Amino acid sequence: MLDFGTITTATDQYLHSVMPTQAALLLECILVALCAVLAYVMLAIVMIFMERKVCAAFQCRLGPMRVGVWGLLQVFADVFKMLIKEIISIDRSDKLLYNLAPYLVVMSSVLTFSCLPFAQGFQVLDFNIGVFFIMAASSFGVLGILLAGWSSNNKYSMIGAVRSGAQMISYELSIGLCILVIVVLSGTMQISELVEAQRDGWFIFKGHIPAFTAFIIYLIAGNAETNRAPFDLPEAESELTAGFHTEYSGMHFGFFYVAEFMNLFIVAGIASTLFLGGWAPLHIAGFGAFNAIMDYIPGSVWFLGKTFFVIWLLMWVRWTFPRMRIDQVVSLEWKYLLPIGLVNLLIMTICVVCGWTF
Amino acid sequence: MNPTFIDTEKFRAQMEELRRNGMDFLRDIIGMDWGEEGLGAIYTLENSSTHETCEVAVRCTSRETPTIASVYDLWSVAEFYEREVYDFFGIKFVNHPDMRRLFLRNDWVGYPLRKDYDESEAINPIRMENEIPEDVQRDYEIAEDAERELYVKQTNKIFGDQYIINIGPQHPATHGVLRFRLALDGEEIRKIDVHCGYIHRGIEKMSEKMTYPQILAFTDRLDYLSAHQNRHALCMCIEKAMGIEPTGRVQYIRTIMDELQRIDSHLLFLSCAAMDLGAITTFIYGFRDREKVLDIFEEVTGGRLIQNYNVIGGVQADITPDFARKVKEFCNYQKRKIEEYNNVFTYNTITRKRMIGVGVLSREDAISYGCTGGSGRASGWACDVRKRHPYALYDKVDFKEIIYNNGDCYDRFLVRIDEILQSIHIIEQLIDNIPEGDYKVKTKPIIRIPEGRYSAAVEGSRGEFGVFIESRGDKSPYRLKFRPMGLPLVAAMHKILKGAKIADLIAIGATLDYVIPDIDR
Amino acid sequence: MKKPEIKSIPYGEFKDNETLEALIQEINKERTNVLVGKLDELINWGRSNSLWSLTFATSCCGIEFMAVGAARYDFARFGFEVTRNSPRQADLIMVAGTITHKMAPVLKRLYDQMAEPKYVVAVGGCAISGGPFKGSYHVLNGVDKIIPVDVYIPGCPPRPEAMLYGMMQLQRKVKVEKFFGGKNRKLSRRDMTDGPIIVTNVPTSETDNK
Amino acid sequence: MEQKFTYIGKIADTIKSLATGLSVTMREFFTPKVTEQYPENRKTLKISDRHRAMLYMPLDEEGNNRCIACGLCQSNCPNGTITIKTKTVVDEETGKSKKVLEEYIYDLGSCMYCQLCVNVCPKDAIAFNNSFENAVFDRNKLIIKLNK
Repeated sequence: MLDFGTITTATDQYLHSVMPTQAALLLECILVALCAVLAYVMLAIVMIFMERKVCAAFQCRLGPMRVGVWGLLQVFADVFKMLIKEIISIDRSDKLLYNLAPYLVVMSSVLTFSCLPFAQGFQVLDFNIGVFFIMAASSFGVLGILLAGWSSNNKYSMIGAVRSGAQMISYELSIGLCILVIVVLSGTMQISELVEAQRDGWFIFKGHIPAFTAFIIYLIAGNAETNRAPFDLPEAESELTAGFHTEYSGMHFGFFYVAEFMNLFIVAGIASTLFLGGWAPLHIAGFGAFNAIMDYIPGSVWFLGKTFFVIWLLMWVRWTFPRMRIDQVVSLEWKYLLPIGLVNLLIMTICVVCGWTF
Repeated sequence: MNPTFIDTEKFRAQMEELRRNGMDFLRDIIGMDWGEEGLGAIYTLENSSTHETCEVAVRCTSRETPTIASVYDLWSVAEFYEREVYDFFGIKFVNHPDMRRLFLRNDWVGYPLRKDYDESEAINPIRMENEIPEDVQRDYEIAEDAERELYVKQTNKIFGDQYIINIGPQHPATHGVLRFRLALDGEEIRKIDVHCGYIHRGIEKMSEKMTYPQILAFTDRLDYLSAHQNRHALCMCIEKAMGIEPTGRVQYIRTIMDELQRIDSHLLFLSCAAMDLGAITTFIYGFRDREKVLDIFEEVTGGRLIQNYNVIGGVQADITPDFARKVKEFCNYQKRKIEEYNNVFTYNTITRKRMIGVGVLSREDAISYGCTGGSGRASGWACDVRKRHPYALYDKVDFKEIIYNNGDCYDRFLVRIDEILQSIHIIEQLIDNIPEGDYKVKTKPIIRIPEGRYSAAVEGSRGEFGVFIESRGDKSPYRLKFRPMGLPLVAAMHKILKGAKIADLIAIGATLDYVIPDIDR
Repeated sequence: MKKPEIKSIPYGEFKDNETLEALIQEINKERTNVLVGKLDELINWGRSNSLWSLTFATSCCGIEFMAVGAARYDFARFGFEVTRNSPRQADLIMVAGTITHKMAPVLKRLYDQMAEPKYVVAVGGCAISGGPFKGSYHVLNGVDKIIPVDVYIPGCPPRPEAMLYGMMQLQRKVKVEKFFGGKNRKLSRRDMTDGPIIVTNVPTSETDNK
Repeated sequence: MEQKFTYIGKIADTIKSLATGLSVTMREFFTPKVTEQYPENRKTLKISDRHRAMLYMPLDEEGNNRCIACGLCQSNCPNGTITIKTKTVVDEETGKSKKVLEEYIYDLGSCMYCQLCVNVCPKDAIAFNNSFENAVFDRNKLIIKLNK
C-alpha cells in the first residue's frame, strides 16, 4: 500500500538540501497550509453539492439540474455570487467581535480538518495526543458562534447563540466519552497508531457491542455538535429566522455556511477514523485473496469513501426528522446519552480487562 | 328576522341573561352604521349544545361618542371582535381592557367602515415611517457625551421591562404576515401581544360598492385554502335571499368540491406544520400529493388556488367527463399516502414529544373563544357546521365528526389527518351518483337582493365561515360581513401559550392553522 | 450585442426583449476591455444561477411560491432552493401577495436590509398594481411605488411555471449587468433613508378604477 | 424496577418510531422522482384548457373579432382592468351611425381572472387562453391592446 509519508519525507529532504532550515520550514508550512485550505474548500463544495442532491432525492425531486451537467457547477455559481455580495456592517454592533466571529468558526474547523488522516502519512500533524488535540480544536468553534450571536445586537441571534452554547457544551461530553471508549480499546491517542491497529479489523467489529453503542452515540452527539437537524436549534429556520447568523451577509455568512458543512465532514471523518478504520482497508480474517484486492485500493479512497458514507447516514437522518425543542435536546443528552455513554465506557473497560475483544 | 334593537343601557343586562341561558358561543359581532339612525352592532349568539341561535342588535344614537358596554368577560373572543368594531366604526366599548385598533395603524385617521368615511389619499397617505406601538412611551434625553445625539429611553405599558422579541410580520413560521410581540424569560413566553392587519385589504368596505357577482371574486381570496367553501357560503346566502334553488347536480358538485378543497387545505396544513417543526421532507411529500388535488381543480375550474367556480345559482362550468374517474383515482392514492405521513412524521417520537401536552385549549375556552373547526373539535367541542346546521348534501351523506378531547397540538394535528379520510369517505359516497341536470340556474342579468338581513354559514377548511348581508334592495349590499375563521384562533393564542416556549409557539401556531388574509380580510 | 442565453428557451421566444435590449444598450454605453468583460460574464453567470430568495409571502401567491419549491416544480433545478429567512443573506425578494399600507414600511425596510446586489420580483396582480384590491383604502397599488421592481409576473396567482418563467426573465436581466464599472447600488444611501422613492414608469390613471 | 423498565422501554419505542421514519425516506430515495422539468418540457407541457392566464380575442376566419363595443365587459370588471375606446362610424349602406371598437385595452397586471367579462359578453368576443409566459421587465408592457 502506498505510504504517503515517503513523498513528504522526500520533499522535506530536498527542501532542506537547497535552502536553510528556517526557510525550508517556512516554505513547508505555507505549502501545507495552502494544501489544507484548498482541500477544505474543495471538499466543502463537494459536500454542499452532495447535500443538495441527496436532500432532493429523499424528497422526490431532482435538485440542481440546470447549471452544468446535472447541476455540477451549481455550487461554484453560489461561491462566485457569495464572494462579491455586499458585506453589511451592522449599526450598533460590536464591530471587532462581529467581524472576528466568522473567522473564529472557520479557523476552528480548518484546524480540526487538518488533523484528519487522509491516508497513511497524509496528515499534517501526528503526535501522541492527536485525538485529544482534535477535540480541543473542534470545541472552540462554539466560541465563534457565541460571539456572533452576542455581537450582532439582534435578539434572534442572541437566543440562537445561547441555545448553541448550551447544546454544544452538553454534547461535547458524550463525544468525549465515545472517544474514550476507543482510547480504552486501543490504548493509544495517536491517530496513526489508532488506524494502524485497525488494519486487521475495524474497531467497530473488534469492540463489538460497546464500540457499536459508542458509534451510535457518537453519531447522535456529532450531529448535535454540527447543529444539524434534528438538533438545528441555533439556526432553527422557522423559529429564529436564521439564528446566530441572522445579521451576517455575503462571505461572512458564507464562512458559517461552509464551516457548518465542514464540521459535518470532520465529525464523519473522525467517526470513520475511530470506528471504521480510517484509511485502513476492509480485511476479513481468512480471506487472503480478498484482503489482497482490498489492499490495492488506495488509503485515501478508503478514508473518503467511509467518511462520505457516514455523511450520507447523517443526511438521511437530517432529512427525515423534525426539530427538537431545546429542553428535549438537553434532556436527551443528560438523561440518556451521558448515562448510557458512562455505562458503555465501563463495559468497554471490563471487556478490555477481561480480554473479551477480538 | 328583524331583531328588535336594545337600548345601550339595557344591553349589558340582556347579554348577561342570554349568557346564563346557555348562549355560550358568540359567533360574531357585526359592527353596523345605520347612517342617521346611529352606529351599533349585531351580536350573533348560539347555544353550543342545542344549536339554537339568536341575534341581538344594539344601537347608540350618538355618532360622535358611541359607546356600548363590553362583553369580553362573558365571551372571551369579544375582546378581539370589539377591537375590530372599534377599529372600523369607532365605537368604544366600556370596560374593555385593551381598546386599541386591531387592524389599522394607530395613526390612521377615521373609521373606514363608517358610511361617511373619507377615503381620500390626503387624509391617509401611505405612511412609510415605522409604526410606534401605542404601548411604548419614548423619552428623549440629551446624552452626557455629545458624540451620541439622543439617548432614547423606552418604557412599555404592556410589557414593562421584560425582554421583548418580535415575531413577524416577515417570519417563516407565522404563515403570512401576522406579528407577535413576545415577552420572554429565557426560552419561556411570559406574555404575547398579537398584531393583525398587515394584510387588511378592506374587502368589506369595497364590497359595499360592488355588485354581488363582483364580490364573489373576493371570497376566493379571503382564505385561499377554503376558496371554494367561502364562495359556496356567499352564493348560498344570495340564493337564499333571492329564493333560487340550485339543482341537485349543482349541490353534488359543490359538496364534492368543498370536500376536495378541505383535503387540499388539510394537506397544506400537514405540510406546513411539518415544516414549522423542521421536517422539510414531510412538507415536500404533502405538497407532492396536494398537486394531485390541484390538478383536478385546474381541470374543472381552470384555477389551481383561486378557482372561481361557484356562481350565483350554480357553478361556472360543468364538470369534465373524466372528473369522476380522476377523483376516484385520487381518493385511492391519498388513502395510501396518509400512512406514509403518519410513519414519517405523526408517529415519530420527536413529533409526539413536541406536540403532546403542548398548547392545551380546554373545551370551555374553545367555546368561549369561538374556536371552531379542527382546533375546536380537538378540544372536544362538536362544532362542525355540516352537522350543526346542515347545508348542501351534508344531511344526506354519512360521515363522522372527528372529535378529540385533549385539545393539545397533537390532537389538533390528528383531527385534520382523520378529517382527510372522512372527506374522502364523503366524496366516495357522492362521486358515482351525480345526477343529470343543469349546472346553472338562469338568473337575472342584474342581481338585486330584497331588503332584509341574510346570513349563511359553511364549514370552511378551518372553522365556521359565515356571511352576513344587510341589503337595502340595491345591487350591492348595504353591509357585508364575513365571519373570519382565524380571528378567534388568534384571540385564543395568549390563553394557549401559558408557559410555552418559543418552539412551542411555532408548534401551536402551526396546528391552530390560521390563514392571515382570512383574519384580516 | 451579447444576448443572454437561457437553457431550453430560445432568445426569440422570450417576451419583452425590447426592454432588455434597451437596458443592454444603456449599460454598455462605455466600452470595456476584454478581460474585464470576461470577468463580468463569469460573475454574472454566478449571480444569475444563484438567486436566493427571501421567504416573503403575504397571501395567495405565497402558496404558489411554496408549490414552486416543492417536488413537482422544484426550483432547486435552477439553484433557487436556498431560500433565506434573513434578508441579509437573500439576493431577491419575491413580493408575493398584497401589500397594504401597514405592510408597506415593513417591505421597504426588508428591502433596505438586503445586501447588494438585490432584485425585486413582483408576483401577481396585487403586487403589480393592487390587483383585485385596487380600489381599497388600505392597499398599496403596486410595489413599484416604494421599491424598484425588476420583473413583473402577472397572474392571480401566476401558476408555478409562470413563476419559473419570471425567474428566468430575472436571470436574463442579471446576465446583462456589469459588475466592474457598472452601477452596483440601486439606491444611494440618501435614498434609502428618505421616504418613498418615486418611480416614474407606472402607468397613469387611464386604466385605474376611478 | 418498573422505573427502569419504562426507561428502557422508552428508548426502544423511540428507536422503533425513528426507524419507521427512516425506512419511509429510504424508500422515497429510490422511487422515481415526480419533478416536471418546466422549460425543458415546454413542447409537451399540457395545461388544462380551462386555465385562465390571459384574456384574448378569438378571431374568425377573416381575422376579425366579434366585439360590438357594447361596453358590458368594462362595466362588469370589478377593478377597471378593461378599457374600451370606441369611435362612431357611419354605415355606408344604411346611413346609420354605429359605435365600433377602436382599442380594447387590457391590463394584464391587474386582472383577477374572475370571468365576469367573459360571462357577460353577448357575442363571445373575448375568452381566456392559457399562455402563461407573460413575465416582463416593464410595467407598461402588461397593458395590452387586444384587438389587432
